[in-house]
Amino acid sequence: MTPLEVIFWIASAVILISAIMMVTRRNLVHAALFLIVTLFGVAVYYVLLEASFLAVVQILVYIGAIAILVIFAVMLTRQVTNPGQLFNKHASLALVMSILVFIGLYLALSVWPEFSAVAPEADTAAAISNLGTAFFVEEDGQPVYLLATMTASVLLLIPLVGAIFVARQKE
Amino acid sequence: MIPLSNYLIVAAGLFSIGLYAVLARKNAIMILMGIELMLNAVNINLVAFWRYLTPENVSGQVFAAMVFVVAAAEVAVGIALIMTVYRRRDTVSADEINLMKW
Amino acid sequence: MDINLLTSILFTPLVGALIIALLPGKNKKTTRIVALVVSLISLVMAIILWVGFDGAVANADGLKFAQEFVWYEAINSTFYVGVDGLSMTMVLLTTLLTPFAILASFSITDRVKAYMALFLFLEVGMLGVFMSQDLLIFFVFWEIGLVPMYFLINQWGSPKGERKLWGGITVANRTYASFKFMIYTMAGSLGLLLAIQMLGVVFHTFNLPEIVAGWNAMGGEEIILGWVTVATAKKVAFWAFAIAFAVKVPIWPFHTWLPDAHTEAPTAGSMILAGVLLKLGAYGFLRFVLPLYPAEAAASANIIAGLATAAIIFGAFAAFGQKDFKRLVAYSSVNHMGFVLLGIAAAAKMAGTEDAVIALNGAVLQMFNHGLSAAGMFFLVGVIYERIHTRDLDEMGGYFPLVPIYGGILIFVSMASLGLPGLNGFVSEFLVVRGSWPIFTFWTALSMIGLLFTGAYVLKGIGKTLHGPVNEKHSDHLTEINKRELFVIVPLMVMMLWLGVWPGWLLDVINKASMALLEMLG
Amino acid sequence: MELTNLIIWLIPLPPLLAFFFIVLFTNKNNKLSHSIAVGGAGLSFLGAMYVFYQALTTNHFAEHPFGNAITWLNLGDKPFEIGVMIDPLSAIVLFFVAITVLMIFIYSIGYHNYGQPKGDHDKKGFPPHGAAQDGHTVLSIEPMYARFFAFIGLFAFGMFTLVVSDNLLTLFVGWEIMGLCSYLLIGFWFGKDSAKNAAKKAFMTTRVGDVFMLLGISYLFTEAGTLSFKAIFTEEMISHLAHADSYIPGLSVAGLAGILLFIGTVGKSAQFPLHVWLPDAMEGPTPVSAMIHAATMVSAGVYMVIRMFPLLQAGGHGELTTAMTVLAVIGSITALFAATIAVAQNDVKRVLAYSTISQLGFMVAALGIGAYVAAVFHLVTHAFFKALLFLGSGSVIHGMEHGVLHTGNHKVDPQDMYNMGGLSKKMPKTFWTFLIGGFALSGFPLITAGFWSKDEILADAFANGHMGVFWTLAIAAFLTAFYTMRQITLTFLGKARTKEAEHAHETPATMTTPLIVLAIFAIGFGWVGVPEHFPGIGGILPNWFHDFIAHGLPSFIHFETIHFSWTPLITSLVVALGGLLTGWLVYRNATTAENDPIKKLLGPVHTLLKNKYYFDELYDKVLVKPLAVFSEKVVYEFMDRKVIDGFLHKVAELTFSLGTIFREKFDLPVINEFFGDGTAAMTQWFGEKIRKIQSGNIQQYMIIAVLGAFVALFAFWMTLN
Repeated sequence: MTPLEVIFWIASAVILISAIMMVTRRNLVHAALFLIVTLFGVAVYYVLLEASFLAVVQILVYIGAIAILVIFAVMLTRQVTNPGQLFNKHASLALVMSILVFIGLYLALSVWPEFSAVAPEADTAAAISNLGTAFFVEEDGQPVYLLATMTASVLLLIPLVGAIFVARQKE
Repeated sequence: MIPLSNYLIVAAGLFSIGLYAVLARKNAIMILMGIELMLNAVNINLVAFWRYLTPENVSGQVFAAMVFVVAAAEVAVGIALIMTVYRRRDTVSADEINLMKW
Repeated sequence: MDINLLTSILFTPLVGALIIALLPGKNKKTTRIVALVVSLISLVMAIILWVGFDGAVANADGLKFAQEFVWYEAINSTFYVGVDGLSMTMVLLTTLLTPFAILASFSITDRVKAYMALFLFLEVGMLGVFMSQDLLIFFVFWEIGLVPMYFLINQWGSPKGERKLWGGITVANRTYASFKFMIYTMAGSLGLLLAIQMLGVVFHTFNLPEIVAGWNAMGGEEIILGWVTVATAKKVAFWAFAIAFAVKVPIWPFHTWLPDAHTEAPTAGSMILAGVLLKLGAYGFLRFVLPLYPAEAAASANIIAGLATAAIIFGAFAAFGQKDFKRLVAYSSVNHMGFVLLGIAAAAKMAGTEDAVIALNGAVLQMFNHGLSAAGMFFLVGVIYERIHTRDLDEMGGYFPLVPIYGGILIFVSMASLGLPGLNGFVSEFLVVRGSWPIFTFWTALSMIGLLFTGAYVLKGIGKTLHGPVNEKHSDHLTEINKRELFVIVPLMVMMLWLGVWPGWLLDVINKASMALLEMLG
Repeated sequence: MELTNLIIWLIPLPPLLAFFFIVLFTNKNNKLSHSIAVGGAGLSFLGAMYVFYQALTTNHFAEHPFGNAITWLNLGDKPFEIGVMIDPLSAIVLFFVAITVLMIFIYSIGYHNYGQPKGDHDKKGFPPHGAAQDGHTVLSIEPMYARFFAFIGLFAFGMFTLVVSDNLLTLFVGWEIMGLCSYLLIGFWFGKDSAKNAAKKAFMTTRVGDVFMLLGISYLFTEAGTLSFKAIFTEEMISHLAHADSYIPGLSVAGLAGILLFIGTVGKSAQFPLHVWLPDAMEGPTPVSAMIHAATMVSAGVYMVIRMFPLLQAGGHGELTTAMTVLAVIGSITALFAATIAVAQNDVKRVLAYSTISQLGFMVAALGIGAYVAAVFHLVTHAFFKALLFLGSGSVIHGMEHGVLHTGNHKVDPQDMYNMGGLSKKMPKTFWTFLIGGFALSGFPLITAGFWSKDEILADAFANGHMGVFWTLAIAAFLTAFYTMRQITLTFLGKARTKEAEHAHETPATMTTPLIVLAIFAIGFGWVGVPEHFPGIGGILPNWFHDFIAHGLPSFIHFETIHFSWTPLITSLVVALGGLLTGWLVYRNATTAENDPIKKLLGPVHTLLKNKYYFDELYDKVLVKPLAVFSEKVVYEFMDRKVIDGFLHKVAELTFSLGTIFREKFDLPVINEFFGDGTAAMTQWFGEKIRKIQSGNIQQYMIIAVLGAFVALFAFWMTLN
C-alpha cells in the first residue's frame, strides 16, 4: 500500500458514499452538500491523476459555481424538504436498471485489453503549459484547439442568455 | 500502483448512482444533481484514460474541459427551466410534468 | 424560348379560362364578355396566321410556324406544334366557330363562370389536337377535349327526358348521353394510347415526322420489341389508331353516341361538337393514320369506304326517321361525315393519282363546310328550342309567317347542309363524289341514296317547322330571332355563301396540303 | 368581243341582285320590290338581246362561240375553270328564256293583284281571299307579294346561269338553284298542306334525277378530265369516250355518262317515270307554273340533254346509240302516256301540265332519233306557246276568281273547266291569245309555230325509218290536238255553265300584254324554220333556224339532209286538224263533269286516266311510305337503337355486373373487410395497447432507454468474449 493508494481508496470511498448519501437525502440542502463532497472527491482523483489544472477547475467551477447554483435553486423553489414520496413509483425498477448498467459497464470494460493498464511515466509538469498552449496558441501555424475554445465560450454564453430569458418573470 | 481499472470501476459506480438519481428521484433538482454525478463519472474516465494511455497528448484534458463547459451550460438552462415550470405549475415533481404524452 | 403566334393561339383560351376562373362569379355579363373577347383574340390571331400562311417558311418537316421545345425529356417527348394546310384549315374553323358558340351561349344563365371557363378549355383541347406534331402531346390534347364536353353535356344539357336501361335502371338523358360520349371515346382512345406507347418505345421519340420516317425505313420482316415483325405491329397499330378515330368521326356503326350527345348537349355544345369535335377524328385519319400506315390504310380502304357509305345511307335514313328536330340534325352529321370518310378512303387507296387529290380536297373541304353548316343548323334548332322548349317536330309547324327572318335563315342553312350548289356543301360533296367515283364506283353510286335522302330529311325539317298550317300549341311563345342570334348566324351564312361561290381561297391551301400529303404516301 | 363576253357574264346577275335586294331591304315595299325584280329581268333581257344580236351578226359564230373562262379552283396541279359560253344553241335558248321570263315577271304584277287592297282575312302562306270594298268583295293583294318577286328573281338567275354556262358544273349549279326555287315557289302558299307536299314532291322527285346527274358529271369529269363543253365536244375526246368501256358491258363511257345525265333530265323535265311531280306543281301560283313549264325548269332539262347530244350520239356513226335509243323510247312513251292522261283532266292547269310532259316527250324522242335541230326548234316554240297557255289559263282563273268573289260561292273551283264556258265574250284578249297558243300546241298547219316544229320531228322520224317513234308521236299529236280543243271548247266556247263564269272579268293590262307578246312569238317563230323542200312555201323564207342551230354542233357530227316525203306531212295535217275537229265536235255540247262524253266512251279506262294510271298511289305505296317506315322503324329504331345501342348496353350491362360481382364478392369481403378493415382493426388494437407506454413520464422513458444501453453493453461484452 503506497500512500497514493491509501489516498485513492479514501477518495473512492468518499466519492461513492457521499454520492449514495446525496441520492437518498430528503433534505435537498443536505443532498447538495453531499454533492459538493462527491465533487471534492473527484477533485482529489484529478490530483492523483496528475491533472492539476482540471482539479483546480473542478473546485472552482463545480464546487464554487454549480453547487452554489443548485443550492440557490433549492432555496428558490422552496422545496428544501420533500413532504411526500422521495422516489417515484419506478424506483425499484430504476435501482435494478442502475445496477444492470453498472454490471454492463463493468463487463464491457473488463473485456478491454487495456483494462488493467498501468500509468506510464510522464512529465506532468509540462502538461499544464501544454494544455494552455493547445487552447490558445498556434502550433505550426495551426491553432489546435482555438476553435474549440471559442466554440465553448459561445456555447457557454448562449445557454446563459437563454436561461435568463426562460427564467425571466413574465409580467 | 493503482491500475486503470480501479478508476474505471469507481467511475462506473458513480455513474450508476447518478443514473439512479435521474431515474428514481421525483424532484427535478435532484435529477439535475444526478446528471452532474454522471458527468463527473465521465470526466474521471476521460482524465484517467489520458493519464494512463496518452499522457503526451493534451486532448484528453481538453475533452474534460469541454465537459465542464457543457455541464455548466446544462445546469444553467436546467435550473432556468425548473424555475419556469415551478412558477407555472407550482411543483418540481417530475411525475407531474407529464403533458407530453399521446 | 420565345412564344410564337401559333402557340399564342393555343394558349390564349387557357389564359382566358384562368382569368374567368379568377373573376368574381356574380357578374355574369362580364364573364360572358371576357369569354367572347378571349375567343375573338384567338380568332384574330388565327386570321393573321392565315393571311401570313402562304408566305411563311416551312421547316424541314413541311410545317409552318413550328415551335418545338423539350417537354418531357426522360421519354424524349417534345412540345412540337406546327401547321400545314390541313391543320391550318382546322385551326381556322375552330377559332372561327368558338366565338360564335360562345355568343350563342349568352343565353345560359346557370353557372356562367364554370361554363365559359370549360368552353375556353375545350377550345384549347381542340386547337392542341390540330397543332400537335408530337404523338404524346397530341394524345394529351385529344383527351383534354373530352373533359369539358362531358361536363357541358352533363351539367348544361337539356334537362328533360329519361332513358330506360337494363334492369329498370333509368337515367336522365343528358347523363346517359354524356356518359356514353365519354366512355365510348375513351374506349377508342385506349388502343390509341397503347399504339402511341408502342411507337414511343420503338423509336425513342414521339415526334411524328421522325416516326413516319422511321417506319418507312423499316422492312416488313424486321423484328421490333424483340418479338414482333414490323408488318404485324403496323397492322395492329393501324387498327388501334383507326378505331379510335372511327369512334370520333364517327364511322358507322360506331355512331350511336353522336345523336345522343348532340341532342342532349346545350346549343353551343352541339355547335362545337358537330362543328369541330367530329373533325378531330377525320383529322386523325389524315394526320396520323395515312402517313403512319399508308399500306395498311390502302388495304383497308375498301372496308372504310363501305362503312362510310353505310354512314351516308343509314345516317340519312335515320335522320329522315326522326321526330326530334335536333336528333334529325345530329344524324345529318353522320351522313355528312360519311362523305369525309369516303374521300379519305379513296385518297388512302389510290394515293398518287389525281383522283385521290380531288377526293382528299373534297374531304377536307367537307370537314370545314360541315363545321359551318352543322354548327349553323344546331344553332337554329337551339333558337327555336329556347323559345318553345320542345324539339318535337310534330308539335311545330307553320311558323314561317310568324318568324319570317328565322324561316329564311333556316331555309338557307338547311340548303347549305343539303349541298345546294352555290352554297358551300355542294363543292365539297361534288369533289368527294368525283374523286371517289373512279376508285370506289360501287360505293359512290350507292351513296347517292344517302344524298337523295339528305334532301328528304332536310325538307322534312323545313316542312315540319315552317310550312303547313300554324300549329298553335307553342306558337304563342315563338318570337323572331334576336340581334345577338343574328350576330351568330349571319357570319356563318356569309361564309357558306362565300365558300359556295368562291371556294378557291380555302381550297388552294387544302389542295397544296393534300398534294404534299399524298406525295408522301404515294 | 370583250364587251359581249362581259355582258354574258353579267346576264344572270340582275335577277340575283334583285333577289338579294328584295329579301334584305325592300321586302316591305311592294312597288319597289316588283320594280326591282322586273327591272332586273329587263336588264337581263337587254343583255340577252344584245348577245343574241351579236350572235346573229357575227360571221363564223358557230366556229367561234362567245365566252371565256376563269380558274375557279385548283385540283392537284390542274386548274378547274368555269366560264360562260354562248354558241348557237345557248343563244337561241337565251333568247326565248329572256323573253318569256320578262313576260312572266310583268304578268305576275297583275296576277298577284297589285294595286288591290289588303285582304281582311288574308294570311301569309295562303292565297288571297279577297277584300271587302264598297260593299263588294274584290280581289286582294297577295300577302307575300314581295317575296314572290324575290323567288322568281332567283329562279331566273338559275336559268340564266344554266344557259350561259360553258361547263357542266355551273350548269348543275343553275339546275339545282332552280330546284330550290321550284320548291319555294310550288310551296309558295306553304300554309296549304297540298302545296307543301307538292313542293316536297317536286324537289325530291327531281333530286332523284339530280343525284344520277351528279354521278354522270363525276363520271364524265373522271374520264374526260374536264367538264367544259368545248373541251369535251372535240372529235378526239368524243371518240375516246365512245371507245372506252364503261362499267356496264356493251355500253361505252359516253353512253353510260350520257344515260346518267339523261336521268337528270328525266327528273327535271318530268319524263316517264319521274313525271309525277309536275302536275302537282300546279299548286304554285300560275306564273310559277309558266316559269317552270316554259321558261325555265323543264326547258333546262331538255336543254341539258340537247347540249349533251354529241356525247349521246358518240360512237353511233349515224346509227342510234344505246343512249339515244333510251331517249327515243322514254320520250315516245312519255309523249303518248301524258297525252292520254291529259284527255281526262278537268283542271285547266292540269291539262296543260300533262301537255307539257307530253311535249317534252316529243323533244326527247326527237333527240333520241337524232333530230337535233327539230328538238331545239320544238323546245323554243313550245316555250313560247306553253308560256302563253299557262299565262292564259292564269288569266282565266283570275277572271273566274273575280266571278267567285262576286257570287261569294267559294265552293266553286275556279280552275275546273266544267265550271266555265262562254268566257270568250267576257275575256276576249285572253280568249284569242289562248286560242293561238292552243292551236300552236296542236300543230295547226302553216300559221302556228307548233306545226313547223312538230312536223319536223315527225318528218325526221319518218325519214330515218323510226316508225315506232313516228306512229307513237303521231297518236300523241292527235291526242294533243284533241285535248287542246276540249280545253278551249269547255273554257271559252258555248254558254256559261255557272254564275261565276257569267261574272268573269277580263284581266288587267299587266296580264294581257304579256299574252299578246307571247302570242306573236307563238305564231311568228315557226317561220324561221320552214323546211326548204316544203311544198309551196318552202324556200320563200330561208330555213335560217336549221342553219343556225345545226352549225352549232361540232363539225364532226354529220347530218343527212332529209328528203321531203308526203306521208309525215299529211299525217301531221290529219292529226292536228282531225284532233281539233274531234275535240270541238265531242265537247261543244258538254254540260257537267259527270256527263263527260269521253267518260262514257272509255268507261273504266277513263277512271284510270283520270287517276293518272295510279302512279302517285303506286309510288306512295311502294316507295314513299315503306321508305318512311324503313327510316324510322328499321334504320333508327331497330338498327341504331336496338341492335347497336342494344349491343353497347349489353357490354355496359356486362361490365356493370362484372363490377358488381367484383365489388360484392371480392372488394367488400376480401379487400375491405379483411385487408382494409382488418389492418385498421389490428393497428387500432395495437395502438390501444401500446399507448400506455406513452405516459409523458420522462423517467419512465429513460428506464427503457437505459435498458437499451444495457443491452448494447451486454452485447458488446458477448461479442468480445
